[in-house]
Amino acid sequence: MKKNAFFLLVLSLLLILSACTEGAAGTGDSKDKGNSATTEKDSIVIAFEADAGTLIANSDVNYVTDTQIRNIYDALIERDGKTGEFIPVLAEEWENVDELTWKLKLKEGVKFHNGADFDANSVKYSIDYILDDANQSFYKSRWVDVQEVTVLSPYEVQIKTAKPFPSLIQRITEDLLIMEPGYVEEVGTDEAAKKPVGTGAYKFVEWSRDNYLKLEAFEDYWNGTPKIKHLEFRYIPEFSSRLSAFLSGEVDLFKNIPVDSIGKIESDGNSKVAEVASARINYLALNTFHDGPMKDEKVRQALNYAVDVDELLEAVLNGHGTKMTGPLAVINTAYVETEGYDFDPEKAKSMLKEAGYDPESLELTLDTPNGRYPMDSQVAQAIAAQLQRIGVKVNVQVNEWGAHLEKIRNREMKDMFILGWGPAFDPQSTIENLFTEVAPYSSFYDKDLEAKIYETNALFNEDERFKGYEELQHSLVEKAAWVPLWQQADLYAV
Amino acid sequence: MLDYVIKRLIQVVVVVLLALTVVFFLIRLSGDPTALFLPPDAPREQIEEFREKLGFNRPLHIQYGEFMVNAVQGDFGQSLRSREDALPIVLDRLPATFQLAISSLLLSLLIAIPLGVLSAFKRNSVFDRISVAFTVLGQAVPSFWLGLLLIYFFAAQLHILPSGGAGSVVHLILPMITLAAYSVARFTRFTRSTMLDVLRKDYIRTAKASGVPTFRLVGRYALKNSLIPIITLVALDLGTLLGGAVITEVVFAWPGIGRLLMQSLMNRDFPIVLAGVFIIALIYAVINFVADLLYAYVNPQIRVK
Amino acid sequence: MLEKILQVNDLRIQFKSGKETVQPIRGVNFHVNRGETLGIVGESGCGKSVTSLSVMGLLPVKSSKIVSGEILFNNRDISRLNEKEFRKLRGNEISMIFQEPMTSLNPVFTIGEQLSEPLRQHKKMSKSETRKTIITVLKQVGLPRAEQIIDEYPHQLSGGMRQRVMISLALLCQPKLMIADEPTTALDVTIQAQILELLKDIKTKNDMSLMLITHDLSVVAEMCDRVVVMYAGEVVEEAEVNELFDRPLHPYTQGLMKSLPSNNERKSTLFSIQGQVPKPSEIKEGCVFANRCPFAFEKCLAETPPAFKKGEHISKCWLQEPALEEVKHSGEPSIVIS
Amino acid sequence: MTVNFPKVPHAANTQPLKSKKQSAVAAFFSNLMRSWTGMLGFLIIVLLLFISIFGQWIVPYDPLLADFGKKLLPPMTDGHLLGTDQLGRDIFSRIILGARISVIIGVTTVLIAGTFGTIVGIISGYFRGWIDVILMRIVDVQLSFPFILLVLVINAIIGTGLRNIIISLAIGGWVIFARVIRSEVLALREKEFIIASVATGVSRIGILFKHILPNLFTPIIILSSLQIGTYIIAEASVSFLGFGVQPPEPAWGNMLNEGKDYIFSSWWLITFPGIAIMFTALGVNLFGDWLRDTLDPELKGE
Amino acid sequence: MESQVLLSVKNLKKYYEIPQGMFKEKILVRAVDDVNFTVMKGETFALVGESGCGKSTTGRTILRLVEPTAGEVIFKGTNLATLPYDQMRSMRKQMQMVFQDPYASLNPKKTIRQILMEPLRVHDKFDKKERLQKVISMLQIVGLSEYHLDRYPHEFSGGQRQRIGIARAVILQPDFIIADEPVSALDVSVQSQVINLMLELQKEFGLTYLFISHDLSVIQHMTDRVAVMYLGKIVEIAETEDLFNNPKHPYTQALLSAVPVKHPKEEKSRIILKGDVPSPANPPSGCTFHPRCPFAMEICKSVMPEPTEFEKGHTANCHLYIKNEEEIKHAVIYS
Repeated sequence: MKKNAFFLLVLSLLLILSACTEGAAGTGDSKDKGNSATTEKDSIVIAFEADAGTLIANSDVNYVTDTQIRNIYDALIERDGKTGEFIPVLAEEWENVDELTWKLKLKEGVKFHNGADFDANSVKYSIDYILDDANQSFYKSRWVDVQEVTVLSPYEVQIKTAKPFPSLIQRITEDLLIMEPGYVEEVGTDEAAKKPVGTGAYKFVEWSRDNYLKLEAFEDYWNGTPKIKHLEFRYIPEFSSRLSAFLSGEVDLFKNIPVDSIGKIESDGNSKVAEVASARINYLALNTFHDGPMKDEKVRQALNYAVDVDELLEAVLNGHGTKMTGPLAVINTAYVETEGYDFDPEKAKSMLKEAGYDPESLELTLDTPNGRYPMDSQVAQAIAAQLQRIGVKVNVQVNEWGAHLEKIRNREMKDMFILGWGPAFDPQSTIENLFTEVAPYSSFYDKDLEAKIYETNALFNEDERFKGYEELQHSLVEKAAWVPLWQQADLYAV
Repeated sequence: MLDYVIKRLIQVVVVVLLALTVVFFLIRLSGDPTALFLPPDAPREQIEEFREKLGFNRPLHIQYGEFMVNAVQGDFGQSLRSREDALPIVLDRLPATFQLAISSLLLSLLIAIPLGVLSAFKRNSVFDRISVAFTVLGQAVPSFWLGLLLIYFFAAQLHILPSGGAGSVVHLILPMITLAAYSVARFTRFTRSTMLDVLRKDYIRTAKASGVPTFRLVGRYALKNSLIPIITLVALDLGTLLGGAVITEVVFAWPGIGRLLMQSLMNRDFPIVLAGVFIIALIYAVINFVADLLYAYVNPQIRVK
Repeated sequence: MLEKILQVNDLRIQFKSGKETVQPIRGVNFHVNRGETLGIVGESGCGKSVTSLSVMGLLPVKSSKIVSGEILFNNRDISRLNEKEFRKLRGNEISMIFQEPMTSLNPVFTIGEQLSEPLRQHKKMSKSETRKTIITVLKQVGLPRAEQIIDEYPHQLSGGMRQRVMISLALLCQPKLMIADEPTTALDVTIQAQILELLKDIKTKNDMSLMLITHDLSVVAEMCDRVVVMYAGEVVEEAEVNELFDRPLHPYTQGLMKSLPSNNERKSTLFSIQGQVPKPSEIKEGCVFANRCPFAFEKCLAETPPAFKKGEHISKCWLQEPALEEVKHSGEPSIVIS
Repeated sequence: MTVNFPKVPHAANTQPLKSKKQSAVAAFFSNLMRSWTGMLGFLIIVLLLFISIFGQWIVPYDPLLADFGKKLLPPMTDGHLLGTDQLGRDIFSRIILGARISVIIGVTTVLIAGTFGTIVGIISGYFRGWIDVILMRIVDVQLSFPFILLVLVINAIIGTGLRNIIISLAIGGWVIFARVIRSEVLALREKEFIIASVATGVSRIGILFKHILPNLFTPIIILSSLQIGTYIIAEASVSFLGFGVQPPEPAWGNMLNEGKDYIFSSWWLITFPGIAIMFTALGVNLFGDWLRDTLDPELKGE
Repeated sequence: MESQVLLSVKNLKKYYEIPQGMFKEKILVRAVDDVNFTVMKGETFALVGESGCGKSTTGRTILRLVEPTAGEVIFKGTNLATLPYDQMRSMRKQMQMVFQDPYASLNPKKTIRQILMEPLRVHDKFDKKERLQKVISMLQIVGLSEYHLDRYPHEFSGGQRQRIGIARAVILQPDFIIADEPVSALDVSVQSQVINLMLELQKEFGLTYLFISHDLSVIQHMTDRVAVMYLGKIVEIAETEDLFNNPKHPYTQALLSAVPVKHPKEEKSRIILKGDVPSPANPPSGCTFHPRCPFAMEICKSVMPEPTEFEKGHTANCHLYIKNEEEIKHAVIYS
């Protein structure tokens, strides 16, 4: 899930873009509309596969919504896309007063689009908005431990939690966007959901459902008026239509390009593909909830030996992705290097035999969504082909995304399934949500490990925590909790 | 006539209510959508709370009763995703869908009726054979494939038309053609066969025997007789065009009701699906009703009674 | 000598269905005199309707063809006119009424709209004049409420009334010749009597010739001046009506008359012609009636008989060959109608 | 018997009677020969059936075998007649095996929808009364949803896959059979030969099975053949939207779904399955039209 | 010959309801309205009238092919109108029907063998071999041969099909056959063959016919007694010769006078009726014939006439013959 600094990304990508158009100027090709080739581009159209669910902040957890409205609203804190470090945005400083109390100091002189001032009230209002049942925020569950938000001074906020909440900053970074209390109160949430007001770089202009969202540069933006004056999101569900819109110059930028189309885009002359590491990881879950061979650690290890991640990355993803060896990605703050399983089909075979399974007669089911992650169903089919090499027959079951998720939630999955998880910056949310009994997303559960996870999560001491996560990572690899695949790469066409 | 209208109206209401009932139960059977809406780390309590709010925890018949009571008042609940009232969201897409459906309907009629009439009149000529081949082919081409091909040629290769989206008339062209392709084929065939049928009728022979020239015979006499069955077919197809343009709307990113429903299905956003189904069933029933009236208007045998 | 308004000479018509061709009309000769009613009588499939359609130029263009012969209307050959030339005749100089009054009127146009069509095509008339003419004609055919009927639709009228409308349609331009193809077959006896009465009446009033096509000998007896009997695509006998009923010459005509119940004693076994009409594809050399004829002899099977003329009485039967006449006179068979 | 009746001589009496079956087959072909469109349709269907029965023995490659080294090869390279797809699978082989899925879907759906729809149509048309009213209301309700949308909704609910797509197509498709068959039955009921059988004393069940059913055979055959094309295209559409037959199954619709992302780089991925669908639908429709024209002159659509 | 009643129809009614929308009353079509007659064993009883007069519906109602609305149909002492369906079914072997349209009344999908076997099979007559023998001999009786057994109806001509239709009706050796316009779809030359066949069969098997027709010359030729129907009611019943020589009801008189002449020289004085037959959905009050009757009186508009009996079972429903006025009016008609 790519949440951070989309705006920054856009800017950096545009540098590439303007270089391109300048290069193309000589050819007299001016199909790029709304852009005279010689001056720097001041408007940009970004194609998205789907509409934002709503334009009000702090409601919809969907990344599509989030990415778009982050241009309108600002967060208090953001995270560096590469290092994973926290960067102050509307909050200048934050500190942990005690286990249950946090204090944030806010930036002064920031204005909302409607001219109102940003202050501590806005922060309180925004957090209270999440907590208020009436607003039915999907974020609420993550914030239930927050007990009270107090305005200390116009630019100081104190947050009290009911129990120790070490990942609060994480929550603030990932979830919280600042709304204008006066405006929302005045027009009501329904209206605010259609015509949003924030402190972000872009002001809302027009939203045509399932068609486009038009934004324009906010003159009084605290970080300086954006160079690009007009920003438009256009919603094109079909990739091929998206691509053709891009190639015909209707769209300047879009995300999630299938790896095999890169060549085509690059050969277009005016375009480039930019790769940005995503905070989402992809993995092959080995379902221990299901009564079957996956309950056996040896089988899980054998599968780790049998799947050649390098080949998958190279052949299916054309190298677009970063291989993972353990439960956490490199970007994760608690990442440590773990001893992985090398590709060794012979060893896999013998381990299966050890576990009492004849590879030739073993038949497994592999569920995959289709089109949710880059090349997901193809990856599944390739994994099936790899396992076939050691004699294991794999039936690939491709699910429509909703059905896939429901199957996982309802614990109806069979042996294996493919899923992605993000953002994978924070060890707590990642490990807790993946490897405990209540969370079905890796469908791996080990009683001892679970106890260890809860124990580590509750630690407040940074070093102890880190150590705890380090141990966990090693044990998870040892127990072959899953087959880690890779950290996704986001591909942008510009 | 009036009680015929009343009777048909009652029928419309019954059909729409039944349609809602069926979809309600189908959707309730399909399980609950919590997985797609709540964040993956949502705890049990929140899931329960969410289900509670959606009413999934109550007995089915009570859910149904409440749903129907609200539905007839136009209240289908809020979209699970955007938390807005479902019905306005659906109604919002209606103009785009109408625009596409009606323009492609007009386009197909504009092509199909003259083509069908001419084909029937010049039966077995080269022209007729070509037009028949064209129509058979037209019915065999899957619309999504045609859409992709059109995008490939006109948008990606020639850059003369936008590949998708809505806004100007230019945006309308490709989806309109895609959607019209099948109807053109269907209407042409139908017009041709109806015309052939009518041209065999005794009264055409009568008109011929009183010296009516061929052009007038076909253009005025036979066409008016053919209109009755054609109207029925067109009405049926308009309904299909309105709701069945799902594929075209998705391929061309057309912000209409079909695409909305498709997405809502994927998202399990059931209030929207229900509201959409309600609107489509209603439109379909109303169109049929209007077609019946039109039919009665064109056909004096019904009108006078 | 009577003026012949219509002469059909050696007409041969071919039909094509798929790859096969059949020739349902094989050398038909007859004529209609000015002012007379000519009856064309025969059983289904004998070609009487095809003949009448050919006179109107209404044969299907693609699947039929006039192979030879001529149709002289007012001494002008109309058999090879093109569509446009034919149109000037149809409804104007020659008009036609059909068997099915229920289906012969267009259900979606009012009576007035349909009746204005021939006037529009053949006469220059203003709207009000057209309307007046139509009302006059409707009254002439005995329709009550002509002023209202003109604005009504066919389905609002009964069968008898519709046939009256059909007749008025045929009358509008005061044609020289009216062809009535089984005009009363679909009607009840009491209505038939009305319509026949009407036809007689308008024929004299309008100084027309009438070509009446029917299968019903009593309609012929009632209406016609002269009769043509057709069998399997040929004219087998032609005579003045009294002559024909008194002295039918052709065995087919004789058989037809004898098999009418009214010409037989109550409850007695009716005379009947054996066998069936040959299909057009089965017709070979020889007399077409030979396979059913009680008097057939070898020559009948071998050679097609020519039309033997005895005054105005024509019969296409070897029995009428003058040489044979001698023999026959002495003995049998002779047919007497009770 | 003392009764003497006129003998009825006619030519046909003396001809020897050909074996009934033989002449029926001969009539079928001589009829077919006369219409080039019917013949074309027939040949396409024969080809399709041949491929779907013997496909697994004539494919040059395993259609499920991924070979990443050979992915996205254009047609006519490396022995791949129609090229390879994004996983390096042979497109020609996949299309050949896809034929079987299309045939299975088309035929099974018609069988299920046809059987069910026919039964409903018969019940409705023959027994009339309240059951007819209820059944026809249901038909009306279903007709108020566009077919494709209904299939999508059902698929979203019951899930995807070959079996489920057949189920949803059948649920979406039976109404048309019910409607047509009902009106046929209604018309048949009033036919004089049915009344004549009642008059001879045939029971109601006898009338239904011995007289009405055999006369429904023709409309059922015609409708079925025309519906198969509709179902094949509908399956492709639904698969295209991701709700139908799921990969790796080589169904044409989902080949198109998978291939559509490559429309700009590898045209052959969407071209050939599209042509296959079109060709199949064309064949089935042509044959269906011909059947209708020959078997049922009253329905004649030409 | 001693006459014995085979069938008597009493107060038979068949009304159809045509719904006219929710708020209007249904239209009641009185297709058969209070019809009474008896058919003697061995005779041919005719129902004659113009299209829509209810003669066919009467025939079908007797056989319960159409359910009667009211009335009794007593056949050999059993009231068919109230008979349970299954018993009615077995009664059918004693009463059969011949239809008007020989094209429509034979199942196009069945061979002649199947068509003729069916009645035997349904009523379980004979064993299988005997059945075939019976079918073949029946075919010969109607002038066809064993050779035709495996042909389909469309391979026959109209006359041959009607023979098959008759064979099907006669094969069970019923006592009673209703023939509904059996010859009106046929050409004259074929018509006579079929009439002959029916007459011969009647002699051969001692059949009783209810002969429904609009063709007066056929009726005159082959029937013993005639009932004339007009708008669902019988207006006159008489022995055939009596009726043709001495028609009483003005409608019968008009009907007979409307028959075209047999010979061009024949002079006929016609009673040309005004207008058309009114719709049975909206029949005129009183005597339903009064709007077209040349002799209509005041009473005719309001009072429905009862049958008046003349000699030898000749009855007519007409006010002209009632009470004292009878002789006066009688004189008027024949002046």
